[in-house]
Amino acid sequence: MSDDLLRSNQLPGVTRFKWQQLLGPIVVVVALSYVVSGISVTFTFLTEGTLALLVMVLGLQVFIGNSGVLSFGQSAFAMVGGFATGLLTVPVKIKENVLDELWEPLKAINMGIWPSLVIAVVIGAFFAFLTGLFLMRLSGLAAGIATFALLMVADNVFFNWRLIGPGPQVMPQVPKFSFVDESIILAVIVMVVVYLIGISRRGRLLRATREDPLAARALGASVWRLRVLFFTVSGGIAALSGAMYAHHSGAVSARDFYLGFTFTTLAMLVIGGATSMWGAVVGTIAVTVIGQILLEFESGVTIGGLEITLPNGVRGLVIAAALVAILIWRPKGLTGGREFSLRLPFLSRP
Amino acid sequence: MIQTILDALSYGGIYGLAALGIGLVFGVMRLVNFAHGELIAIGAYLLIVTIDLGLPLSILIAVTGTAILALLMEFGVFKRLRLAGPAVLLIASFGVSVFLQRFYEIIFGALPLSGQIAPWMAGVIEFGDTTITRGSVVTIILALVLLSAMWFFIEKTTLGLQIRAASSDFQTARLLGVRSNRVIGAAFVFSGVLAAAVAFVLVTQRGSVDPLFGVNITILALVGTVIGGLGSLQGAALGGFAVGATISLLNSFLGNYRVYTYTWLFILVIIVLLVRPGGLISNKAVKERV
Amino acid sequence: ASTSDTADEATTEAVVEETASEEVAAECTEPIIVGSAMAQTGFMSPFDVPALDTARIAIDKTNAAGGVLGCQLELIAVDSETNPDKAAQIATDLISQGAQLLLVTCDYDVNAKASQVAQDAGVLVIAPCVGDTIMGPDAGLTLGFSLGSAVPGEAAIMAEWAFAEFGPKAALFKDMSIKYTQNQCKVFEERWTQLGGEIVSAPEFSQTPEGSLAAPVTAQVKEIKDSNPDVVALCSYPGGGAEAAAALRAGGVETPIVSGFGMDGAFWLGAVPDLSDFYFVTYASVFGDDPNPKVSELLASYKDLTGNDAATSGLVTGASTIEAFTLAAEKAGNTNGVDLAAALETFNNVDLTAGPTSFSPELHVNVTRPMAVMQIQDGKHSFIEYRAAEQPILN
Amino acid sequence: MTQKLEAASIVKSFGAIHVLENITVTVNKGEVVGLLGPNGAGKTTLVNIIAGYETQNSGTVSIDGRNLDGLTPEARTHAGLARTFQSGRLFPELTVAENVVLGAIGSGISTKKANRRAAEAIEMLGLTAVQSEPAAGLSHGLSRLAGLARAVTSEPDYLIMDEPAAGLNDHETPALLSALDNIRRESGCGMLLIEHNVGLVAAACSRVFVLASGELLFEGDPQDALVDEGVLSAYLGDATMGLHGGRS
Amino acid sequence: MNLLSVRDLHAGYGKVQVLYNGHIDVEPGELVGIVGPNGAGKSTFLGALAGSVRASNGSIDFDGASIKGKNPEDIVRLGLAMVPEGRAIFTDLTVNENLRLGLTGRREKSGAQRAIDEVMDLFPVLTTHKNHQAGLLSGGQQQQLAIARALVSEPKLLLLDEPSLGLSPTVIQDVFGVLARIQEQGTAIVVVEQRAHLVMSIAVRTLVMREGHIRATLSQADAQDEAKLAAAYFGTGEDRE
Ligand SMILES: Nc1ncnc2c1ncn2[C@@H]1O[C@H](COP(=O)(O)OP(=O)(O)OP(=O)(O)O)[C@@H](O)[C@H]1O
Ligand SMILES: Nc1ncnc2c1ncn2[C@@H]1O[C@H](COP(=O)(O)OP(=O)(O)OP(=O)(O)O)[C@@H](O)[C@H]1O
Ligand SMILES: [Mg+2]
Ligand SMILES: [Mg+2]
Repeated sequence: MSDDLLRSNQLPGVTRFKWQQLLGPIVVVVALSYVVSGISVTFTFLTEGTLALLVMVLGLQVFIGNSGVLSFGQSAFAMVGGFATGLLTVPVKIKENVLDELWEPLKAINMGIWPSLVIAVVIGAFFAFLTGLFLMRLSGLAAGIATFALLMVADNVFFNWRLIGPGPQVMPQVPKFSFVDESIILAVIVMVVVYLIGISRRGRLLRATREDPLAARALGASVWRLRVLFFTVSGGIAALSGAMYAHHSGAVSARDFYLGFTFTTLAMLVIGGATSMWGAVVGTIAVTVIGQILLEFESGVTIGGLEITLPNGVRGLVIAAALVAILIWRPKGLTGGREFSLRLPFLSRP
Repeated sequence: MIQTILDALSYGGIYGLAALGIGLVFGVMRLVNFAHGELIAIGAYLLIVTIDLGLPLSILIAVTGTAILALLMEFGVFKRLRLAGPAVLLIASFGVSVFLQRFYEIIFGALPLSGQIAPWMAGVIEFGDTTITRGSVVTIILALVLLSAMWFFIEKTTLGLQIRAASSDFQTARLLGVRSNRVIGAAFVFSGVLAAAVAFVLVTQRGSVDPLFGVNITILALVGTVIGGLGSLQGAALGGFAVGATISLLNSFLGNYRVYTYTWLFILVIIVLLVRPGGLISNKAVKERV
Repeated sequence: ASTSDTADEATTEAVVEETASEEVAAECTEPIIVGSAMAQTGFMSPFDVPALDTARIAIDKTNAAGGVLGCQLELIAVDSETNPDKAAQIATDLISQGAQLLLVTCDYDVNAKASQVAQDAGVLVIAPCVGDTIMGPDAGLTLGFSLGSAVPGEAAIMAEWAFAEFGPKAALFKDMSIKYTQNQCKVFEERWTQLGGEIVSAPEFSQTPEGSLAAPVTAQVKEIKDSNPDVVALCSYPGGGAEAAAALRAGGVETPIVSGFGMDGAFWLGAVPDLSDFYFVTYASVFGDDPNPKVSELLASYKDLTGNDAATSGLVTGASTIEAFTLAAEKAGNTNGVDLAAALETFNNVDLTAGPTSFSPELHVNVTRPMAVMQIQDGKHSFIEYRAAEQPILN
Repeated sequence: MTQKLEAASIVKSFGAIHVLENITVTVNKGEVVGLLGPNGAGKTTLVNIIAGYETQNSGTVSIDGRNLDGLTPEARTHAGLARTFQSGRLFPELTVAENVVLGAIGSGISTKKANRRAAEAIEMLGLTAVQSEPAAGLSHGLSRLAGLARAVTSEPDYLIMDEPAAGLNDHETPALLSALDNIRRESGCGMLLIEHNVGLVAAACSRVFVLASGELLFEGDPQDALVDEGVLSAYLGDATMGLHGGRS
Repeated sequence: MNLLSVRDLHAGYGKVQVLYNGHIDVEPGELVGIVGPNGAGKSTFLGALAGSVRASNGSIDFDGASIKGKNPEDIVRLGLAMVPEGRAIFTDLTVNENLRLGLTGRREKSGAQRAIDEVMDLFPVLTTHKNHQAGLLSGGQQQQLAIARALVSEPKLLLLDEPSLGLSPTVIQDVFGVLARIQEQGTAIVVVEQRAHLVMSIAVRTLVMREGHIRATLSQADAQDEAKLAAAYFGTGEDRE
């Protein structure tokens, strides 16, 4: 082993910080966001929504990708985040009209988007920590089902408990972001966090537990503690996503974060490649692009003089089929679960 | 009180039956098949569409059709994902599920299709103060019979053994001469048959079918399968039954807090998992040695 | 798929009556775009699609009569798949294409995001058949309207009619799964007690988002049976509503059942073979016996257009949406959202296909409009009467 | 007090199967101790008990006088224990180097030092050529070496190896032997070596324990073990067979 | 006629080529050994014969027919069984069920029970643990199970990948005794072994592999010659055939 190799701290084959792995995805996301949102208001809207979803997928990645534990519970934290920011920012008058049974102290509160986002993240992370203490004792499918149960509980509670929200209704008039820049900044911050925590010592140990929890324990990794930590971070990010979603669409309701949302975001993660931050980015973009293309086709697209129009209902059919096809074609996701690299085009076979 | 228990029994019966089909594929293949609900739905559609041909023929068509669809799922999708991880399989099965829901909507429309299958099942049997519908009795009997049959098939026959081997180590099973793809296909066919049985019971009860017909029962039966006991058919049936019965019992006891039935149900699910991560029945506990 | 309808040459008599504008149609360069982000697939599509179809019929008719402000109407409809976020994106797109009127899904909880988009862009937004008074200023939607008949009226009619017919003891069977059914029973109860009636039991149940009972209702049915009511008010919608009705009958509750628009239509009757003594309050009869000629005419055109009979009577609101827009535009003299809303707020018993229609600055949904009382006997529907609420219950 | 790893009076049964009956095994710091015994004798079970993967019915495990009972495997690792697994158990999707370096990372060694330790271990055990490859593609023998490398990077006080030489050939075992000797001399750790390769045990160990049917059959000098009557009949049979081939 | 005749076989994983130019001939009742350092490609070679590793090039004729490109489940039915490396037993099935699965590839369906009884006699631990979950067995017990499972199919050609792995000395003796016996009964055997002496002493021929190539073929006599052996192993001197 040559000395300078040792000095430069670069043992080949070992995970370490690489600028391109962090900057590559950020450049892609920022550039794409500005280019696409510049096309029209519709695309600005689409970009903002996609960035909120991207944050969710990153939140899923940081936990699922590193721990290998399938979790549906993050949607519950997105719900918490969405509701929290909604309750903190919706005008008092609207609360009186729509949220008539709301807990009195909540009725009076009204604050700006940014402080509200911070509080939403903290609450989301707190709930994730609390539930994680118990749920992270489980692994495998038991963990998957337990987190799913968490989602069902959250949905059932938010959907019915009028003291803390609008019940089965939507909470309207959530103030919207004014510029796409806000979403971009938040997404970039989350990307940095997710990447750094992923390559941190704890992130690497958590990945070892993903591969073989029993062997990882022999290396001194406490599976439970690592999972709780990452579940908490992931819950905070999911809450941020829920909040961004609310401020993007101007309304929030429990069903926004139910099964459809859960599976869309999980599908994005799996399609991109669950084990890397770049995978989360690619998956989110890929699924959005497919959906948008099909939407255009449904409205009629002219290709080489030929007008092609998809009948209604076919869009959903084709999206589902495309997702399944991608999984069959690349079961490890489009990126193969690897981080961004300039040398490998991301479509190269594993 | 007796009535409450009878209700719980009959409601649990349906979920037990549904969980059996899911548990079969899950226990053998470690595949959480969300699209099982769409197998149930196609069974129900076929029953309603063909009921004019007479019940026996209609049932035959439904069972065959559902089994064929199950086989198509396996050969079209899951077979190609043999080496993929559980998350990928789950998402793929969800994709299949959505695909079929959309497909049904295009073919049959979003509105429910209604029809009367075996109206006699709606009748009630009375014992003094308490009543139970004939449908419930049929369901419970059907569940027990199919459970025994499936158990015998999986545990006692050579084909059953081969199915278990193929699902636990696909490549090694092939090295021993097990035609892995075929035997797994067989398991899917049986899960299709079980789905048709659930479709029959549900459609006599609900009287109509729509594209999302199977979603809810599948979700709950899946949960039941897992809390019942990983990889054990009896566990799956018991777990499904427990979920159904618990819903029914909570519904009686929660009074005007009934809307929170699912909250309590799923809190109980979490507690069961924390106390017994391997499920209620872990007699054949598949342990891992270091 | 997107669809666009422009005029053909035929001229029919204009529906526009009293409020016809003085101005002569200026030279109109571009058609007025009516955008629809309604659901053509998904669980709202059974409500949305018929309403959208009748809107299409009404647009053709309006165009044939010379259009609005001299301009032809052009409908661009994109399927929102009953997805609130897709709907909002589509709404954004339609408005950027110049839509002057946005049609949204017949459920406030699903359309809220799309409606907000229109509101923010200053475009009039109409949900043809929302039955909740929230659609409007209460939710901050000063430009949002519904041509539906809202629950405060509907459920009051249910109570008034059932009280007169069946007597003082009512049981409520409350579906807690959506806001509409929750309000329905709330209003019914309030009106019923106002009338001097008594609520003898009020058990609750819920359905799953996919529309089946979330749990068996045997216990609730027993509670109702034991309370021995004269009538049961069923606040629900199919499929769970149908299962609940079946459970009532199977559980030996033979008393009349009264319900609302949610239980309109015959498609759910498979769950309750030979249902009798079932009554519901809705917009109109789609079973061929509605006395209102406008309704019969619309149903005939609908059959011509789609080849099908209407499943429920909510479709009358689609045509009425275009009628109302036309009248409001003629009155305002332009299609600016704020001006249109102001014009609509002056509506006072304006005669539309859906019936006499009124709006006010506070209320953008109808509560006093007469509705059809329908009966189901031996699995057959028949029309009983049109009836308006004597006392709508607004909270 | 001598520094030693001690499993004292260990009793273990799985239901009706009695696997270990009152077994005491000690490893002094800086010493290499062998653990022999026929298949199913309970060797791996004893290792699992020491490392915290199984709980004994009675008896205690301690390191340098510190009682480890009730501690999780990870806590025992932090207390200075490291082990390899009979079945390898590498992290298949991670590279070999990452596998190895995680041994050090897990026990809290600084990243820089961890990398250096890993580089040394990789070189010492001849894994340099495959260090950037995912562990899943390793041949059987190499994956065992990688497992050993992973365990030694944590700089344990006591290292337990479950058949490290299984799958190595007669030419590779001497290399392993010298690697083990290196590690022991550098770090001064105590080693417990489970092997069926009696030659390796005899060459490496200063003491051996022989288990059979859950009982301690022999304890003492390895050379003595090879000629012990009981050991011969229970374990070695025609002892030369396993060592040098040559069927008579 | 050769039972197995392999020429110019190339195999690998995906794009990675691991085996080059593999060749081997085995006659009925012959025992052929394969040795070589770690990563030489021995397991890959066996896998290619059994159909579990894809062969890209070359020919494999077994019992008069080409089996290249055939599925493993079809190959085993022709009478070519393999004991894979690292035990590969079904950990969540019982010992007995594992053995019964071994019968799947058996050509003659009669005598199945007798075959199972026989291997149970050979490996007494299997009888004691008959109804236990196989994954709970000790390492060496699992290895015995894996060998027993292949034996019950009574193949014409048996491939063994490091059968001595994890076995205690007495059991190794037993296993090799069994191999000698079935060989006498006409079964051909190919054994990959790390314990070169062990295998060479009973093999008619032993192939030495290194870096994906077969570098030498040693006769039984060569096995006594340490220098020749070492040369073949490490590639020093005249190893090219
Ligand atoms: N979890 C368990 N449940 C039941 N029996 C078990 C369990 N773990 C081990 N055993 C049994 O305990 C005995 C000892 O097993 P162990 O693995 O300790 O043996 P070993 O000495 O390591 O053997 P080998 O040399 O073959 O690896 C075996 O008979 C095994 O079947
Ligand atoms: N699944 C796989 N994917 C990629 N490469 C593999 C795979 N399996 C083996 N290899 C590579 O093929 C080469 C030969 O491996 P093989 O297992 O055939 O060696 P071997 O001779 O059996 O070694 P050992 O004696 O250690 O078992 C090795 O370099 C290994 O890294
Ligand atoms: Mg062992
Ligand atoms: Mg090998």
